[in-house]
Amino acid sequence: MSYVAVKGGSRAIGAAKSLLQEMISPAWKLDNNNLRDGFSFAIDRIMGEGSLYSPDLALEAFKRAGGDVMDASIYLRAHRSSCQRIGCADMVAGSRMRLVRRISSTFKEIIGGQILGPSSDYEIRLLGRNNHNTASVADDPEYPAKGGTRTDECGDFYFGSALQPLRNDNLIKLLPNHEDKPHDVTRIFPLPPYPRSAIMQIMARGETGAMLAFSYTSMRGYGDVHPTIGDLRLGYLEVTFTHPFTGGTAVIGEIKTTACETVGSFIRDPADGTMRLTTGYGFCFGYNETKAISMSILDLAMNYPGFTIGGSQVAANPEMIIHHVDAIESMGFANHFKLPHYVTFQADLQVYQKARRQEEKKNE
Amino acid sequence: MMLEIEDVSKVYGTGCSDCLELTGNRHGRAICPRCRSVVAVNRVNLQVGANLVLGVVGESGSGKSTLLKLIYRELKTSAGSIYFQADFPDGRKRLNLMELAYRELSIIRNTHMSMIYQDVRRGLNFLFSAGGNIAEKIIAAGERKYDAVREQVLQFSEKIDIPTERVDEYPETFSGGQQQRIQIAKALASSPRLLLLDEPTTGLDVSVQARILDLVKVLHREMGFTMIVVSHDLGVIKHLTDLTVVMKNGSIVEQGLTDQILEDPQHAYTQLLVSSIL
Amino acid sequence: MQRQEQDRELKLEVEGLQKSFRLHNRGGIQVSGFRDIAFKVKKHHFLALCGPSGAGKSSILKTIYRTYLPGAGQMHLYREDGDIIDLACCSEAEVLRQRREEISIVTQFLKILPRVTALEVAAAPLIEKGRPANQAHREAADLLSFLGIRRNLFNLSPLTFSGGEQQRINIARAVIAPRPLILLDEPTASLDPESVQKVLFLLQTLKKRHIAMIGIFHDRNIREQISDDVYEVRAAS
Amino acid sequence: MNKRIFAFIDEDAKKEIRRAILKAVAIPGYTIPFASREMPITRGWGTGGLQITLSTLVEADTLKVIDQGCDGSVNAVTMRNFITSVTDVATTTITGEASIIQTRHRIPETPLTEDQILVFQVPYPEVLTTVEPDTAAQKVMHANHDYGKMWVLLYEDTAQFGDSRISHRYPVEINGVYLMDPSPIPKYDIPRLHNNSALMLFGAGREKRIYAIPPYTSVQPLKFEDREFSRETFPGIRCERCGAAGVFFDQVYLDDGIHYYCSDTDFCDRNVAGER
Repeated sequence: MSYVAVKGGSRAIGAAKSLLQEMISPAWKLDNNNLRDGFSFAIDRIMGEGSLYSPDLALEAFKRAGGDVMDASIYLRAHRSSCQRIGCADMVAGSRMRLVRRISSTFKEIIGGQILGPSSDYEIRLLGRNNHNTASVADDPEYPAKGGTRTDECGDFYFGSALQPLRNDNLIKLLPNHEDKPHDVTRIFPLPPYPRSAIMQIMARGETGAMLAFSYTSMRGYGDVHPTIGDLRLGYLEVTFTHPFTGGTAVIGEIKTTACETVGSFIRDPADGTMRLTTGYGFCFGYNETKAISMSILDLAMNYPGFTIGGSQVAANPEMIIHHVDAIESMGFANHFKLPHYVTFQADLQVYQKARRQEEKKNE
Repeated sequence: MMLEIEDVSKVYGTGCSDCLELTGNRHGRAICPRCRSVVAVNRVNLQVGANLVLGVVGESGSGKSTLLKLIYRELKTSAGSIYFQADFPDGRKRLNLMELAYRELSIIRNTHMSMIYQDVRRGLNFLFSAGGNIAEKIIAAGERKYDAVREQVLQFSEKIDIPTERVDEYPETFSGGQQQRIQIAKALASSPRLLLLDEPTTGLDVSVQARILDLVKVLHREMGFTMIVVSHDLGVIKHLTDLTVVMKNGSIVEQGLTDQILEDPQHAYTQLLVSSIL
Repeated sequence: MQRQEQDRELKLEVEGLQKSFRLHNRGGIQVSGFRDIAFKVKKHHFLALCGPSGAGKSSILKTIYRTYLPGAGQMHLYREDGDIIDLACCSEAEVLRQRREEISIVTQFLKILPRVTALEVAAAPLIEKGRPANQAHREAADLLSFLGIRRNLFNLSPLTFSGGEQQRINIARAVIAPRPLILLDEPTASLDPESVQKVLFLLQTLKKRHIAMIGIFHDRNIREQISDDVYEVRAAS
Repeated sequence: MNKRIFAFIDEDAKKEIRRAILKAVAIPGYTIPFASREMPITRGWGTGGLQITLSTLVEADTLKVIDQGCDGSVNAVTMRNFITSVTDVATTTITGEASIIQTRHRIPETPLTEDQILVFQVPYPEVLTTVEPDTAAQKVMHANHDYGKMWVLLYEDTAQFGDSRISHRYPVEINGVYLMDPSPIPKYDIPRLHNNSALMLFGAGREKRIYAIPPYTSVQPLKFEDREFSRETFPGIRCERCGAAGVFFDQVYLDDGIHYYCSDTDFCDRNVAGER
C-alpha cells in the first residue's frame, strides 16, 4: 500500500505557477504606454480598488494578473503593506477639482455649465467597423483644436458643486460631523458605531460590482433611494503635503478622480424641525462614474434609513456594506475554499455519522 | 410596591424647557408647540403592587406603549425614575431601572421581568425552534443541565397546549395564535415576577384572542405574578385586569378599579371611550 | 362594653351615602343616583332594600362593591379579623383585598369568560381558597345538582344556558365558598318557584354560618321569607 | 523591493501587530481588532496567521508551517516559501525543533513546550457569528458574558440530533470569561488547548482580529453539565504507515477501499524513523 497523503507538493505547486506565467506571458510584449493610457478605465479600477495611486504599478499588476482587474488590485494592496508611511497628505476638497467632465441632472442650467467631457454615455454600443452613429468631431469646425488627445490636457475649469446654491439657501440637510479628523481604515479597522469617514473610505476602495449591486438593491425597492444626480465630476485634484515640523506646504502631484453628489428625498431636520433635502456623496480614484454614483446612493441609504420601507434594508446597513464591498476580502475568501479541508471534513463526517446513528436508534 | 413610577416623562425630539408644561391632557396635545417635540409620556406617577393586574388603555399615540417600553427599559426616560423591587439571592432590592447597567438589566429581564409583544417576531427568535425559544429563557435564568432544560420546555409546551412532539419545530410552522402562546411560554419560562403585555391579542382572530386571554388568566392564577397589560381594547382590559389606567396625550387622565372605570367612568375622555366601545 | 358587643355583631354600617353621575358627553348634566342612605347590617342577618324602581337600589349595591365611586358618605366594613375599613375612601388595592376576603356580589347577569365550563365556574372560588381541584369539582357538582342543573350541562359553558340556569350558576358561585358579606341583586328574578325555594334554603343556611347579606327582591313574598330587616330607599329627586 | 524589509511588512505595521498581540495575551480569548495589512497571498488563505508570524519572527527562529497537519500541503508550501523568501529563517518539519509553528486547522500531535509559539490561521474569529451576525450586538454580548444564544444552539442540536452538530470550530470558554472560536481545528484538538505549555496566537486577516491563549490557560468547550464532550474517535484504527493509534487520522478513499493515515505527517515520520 502506497502512502498517499499530499506531501512533496512543492514541485507541483511550482509547476502550476509556471503554467500560469506561460499562459499570460504575451502581456509582457505589449507596449506599456499604450496599455496604460488606452486601457485607462481598467488601470483606474486597479488603482481605486487597490487603494494605491500609481498608474505604472497598476499597469504592472494588470499584466501580472493577466488582465484580471480584481486580482491586479490585490498586487497593489500587498505592495502597500511593504511600504513605510511617511505621512498623511492634506485634505482635498472635491470642489477644487480641475474639471474634465461635470454634469448635473438637477437643473438645465448650472453655474459653470454642463461639461460633457470624455464619456461613453452617448456611445452606441455597436460592434464592427460600420459605426455610422458616431459623427467624427474632426469634421466639426466648431470643435476647438487641441494640442493633444489625452484628457489630462483638456480644460482648465474649477467650479463648486452644482448643489452649492441650494446649500447656500439652507435647503440641504448637513450631516453632523462628529469626527475631529478622518478615520484611517488602513490603520484601525472601525468598530460600530461606524464613523462616516471610515465607511466612505471602505466604499472608496470597494469593488465596483459589489458597490453597484448593493446600491441597486436600494434603487430596485429593497430600500427607497431614487436619487437625482446633483453633481457628477471627473477631473484632477492637486495633492499637497504639509511638513510636520516646518509647517511648509508643498504640492506633491495630481490625482485623477471621480466625485458624485446625489440628492435624495427630504426629511425633517432634527436640528431645527425644518424640512430639508438630503444628499449622498461618492468619490474614488480614477474615472469610475458607476462606482461614484453607487457610493453616493449607499451614503444616502445608510444615513437616511427612514427612506426604506420594509424589512430588507441591505443598502442601509453599514455593517452589511462595510464587510462586503471589499474585493480583496470577498474574492480571497471565496477562493480559499479550494484549499484542503480534510480535517474539518473528517470532523463533519463523524458528527454526521453520529447523528445518523442517533436517528436510527430513535426509529427502532 | 413592586413597581413605582415617579414623575416619568419621555420626550422624542430635541425637547425644550417648556415641553412638559405645554403638552399633556390639560392642553389636549402631545406635540410641544414651541419645539415640535413629541411628549409621549408626561409626568406619569403610578404604583403597582405585587400580584395585581393593571391595564393601561388609551388611543394610539396616548403613550401607553411607550410607558411599557420605559418599564422594560427598552427606552430610557427623559425625566423621572422607575423603581422595581425584587428578591435577589442577597436580599430584597429596590432598583431604579433607569440606572441599571446592561448586565444588571439582563439579570432583571432574564429572571424577574418579561415582555410579551404584539408582534411575535419581536418576542420570538424565528431562527430558533419553539422549544429553543423557551429554552433560551430557562438557560438565561441559569439552568445548565440539558435534561432539566428539556423537561421544563416540554412542561411549558403542555401548559400552552402545544403538542410536545411539535416542540422542536420552528415558529413559522405554527399559527398566529400558537406563536403568541409560544411567546407567552417563553416569557414565563423564567418564572418572572412581572409580566408586561403590549397589545397581546391585537391582530388575532376573536376566537384565538379569547384563548390567549384565558391562557394568560390561568397562568396568572397558577404562577402568581404581577401583570401590566397595554391595550386599546377595553374587552381585553375587562377580562384580564383588576385596575385600569386611562391615558391620553401622554398623561394619566383616570385610574381606578377596572369595573369602576367601565361602569362609572369619571373623566369625559373615559366616558367617551367606554360609551363608544361597549 | 355594650358598644363593643354591638360592634361584634355589626358587618356593615352605611351613613350619609350619596351618589350622582356627571355625564360629560351630554353637556355635563348631573344625574342623581341616591342620597342620604344610612343602614346597618348585622352578621347572620339579611337586609332587604326596597323602594320604587329607579330609586337606586342596584346602585347602592354597586357602590358598596365600589363598582360605583361614592359621592359622599361612609361605608364601614367590620372585617372578620376585627379591622374596620371605610369602603367609601379606601384605596383600590384595599378594595381588591375586601373582594378577595370579605365581600362578593351576585348580579342578575353572569359575567364570565366563554369556554369555561359550568363546573369550573362553580368550583373556582373553592380552588382559589386552596381546595384540591377534584374535591372542589365534586362539591361544585353536588351544589349544581341541588340547584337543579342537569349533569349533562356541567361541562358546557354557562353562556349557552337559559337565563334561569345562568342565574343559578351565579348563585352557586357565590355560596360555595361564601364571603362574610354577600350582595344580591335580584338573585331570583328569572327562577321558577321550585328553584326559588332552593335558593332561599341556601341563603338561610348562609345566615346560620354568620354570613351577612344585602339583597334586592322584586317579589315581596320572597323578600319577606328571607329578610330580617328592610330598608326603604326613596327615589332621589 | 519587498526584500529590503525583513519579513515584508513595514516596521510600523509590525509594531502595531505586536501591540495587538500583547493586548491579546493580556486579555485571553478577547479578539483585538487590528488594521490587517494586505498580503501578497489573498485573504482567506491565512493572511492573519501570516501577519502574526512575520511580526513575531526574528532571525534566530526556526519555522514550521503545517496545513491540515501536513508540512507538504499546498497552503503550507506557499506560506513557507514566502516567509523564507522575506526572512531567510531556518525551517523544519520536526515539531520539536520549531520555535514558531504556523498552522491551519490542527494542533501537532507532539506535545508543545514553553519555548514554542503556535500561530493559528483563523477564518472566523467571532464565535458568535453563527447566532448573531451584527458586530455591535456581538460586542455587547461578549461584554456581558451573554452567551444564551450559543446555549440555545447547543440545546436545539441536542434535542434534534442527540449532540451538538458543531464538528470543528467548537466554541470554547477561556478562563471562564470569553467564549472564543478556536479556529477550524477538530474537536479532537479542543482538549489539547487546555493548559497547553505553548503560547497560542490566533490571526484573522480578512476579519482583522488577533487573539491569544497564553500558556497554561483554562480552555473549556461549551457544553451542558450533564452531557459529555465527544471528540472524534477512530476505534480500532491504526495508521497504515506508522502503526499509530488514538490520534487524528486522514481518511482516504482508494480503489480498494478506505485507508487511514496520521493527519500529522511529522508525527507519522517520527514514528517511522523510530521504528527503523
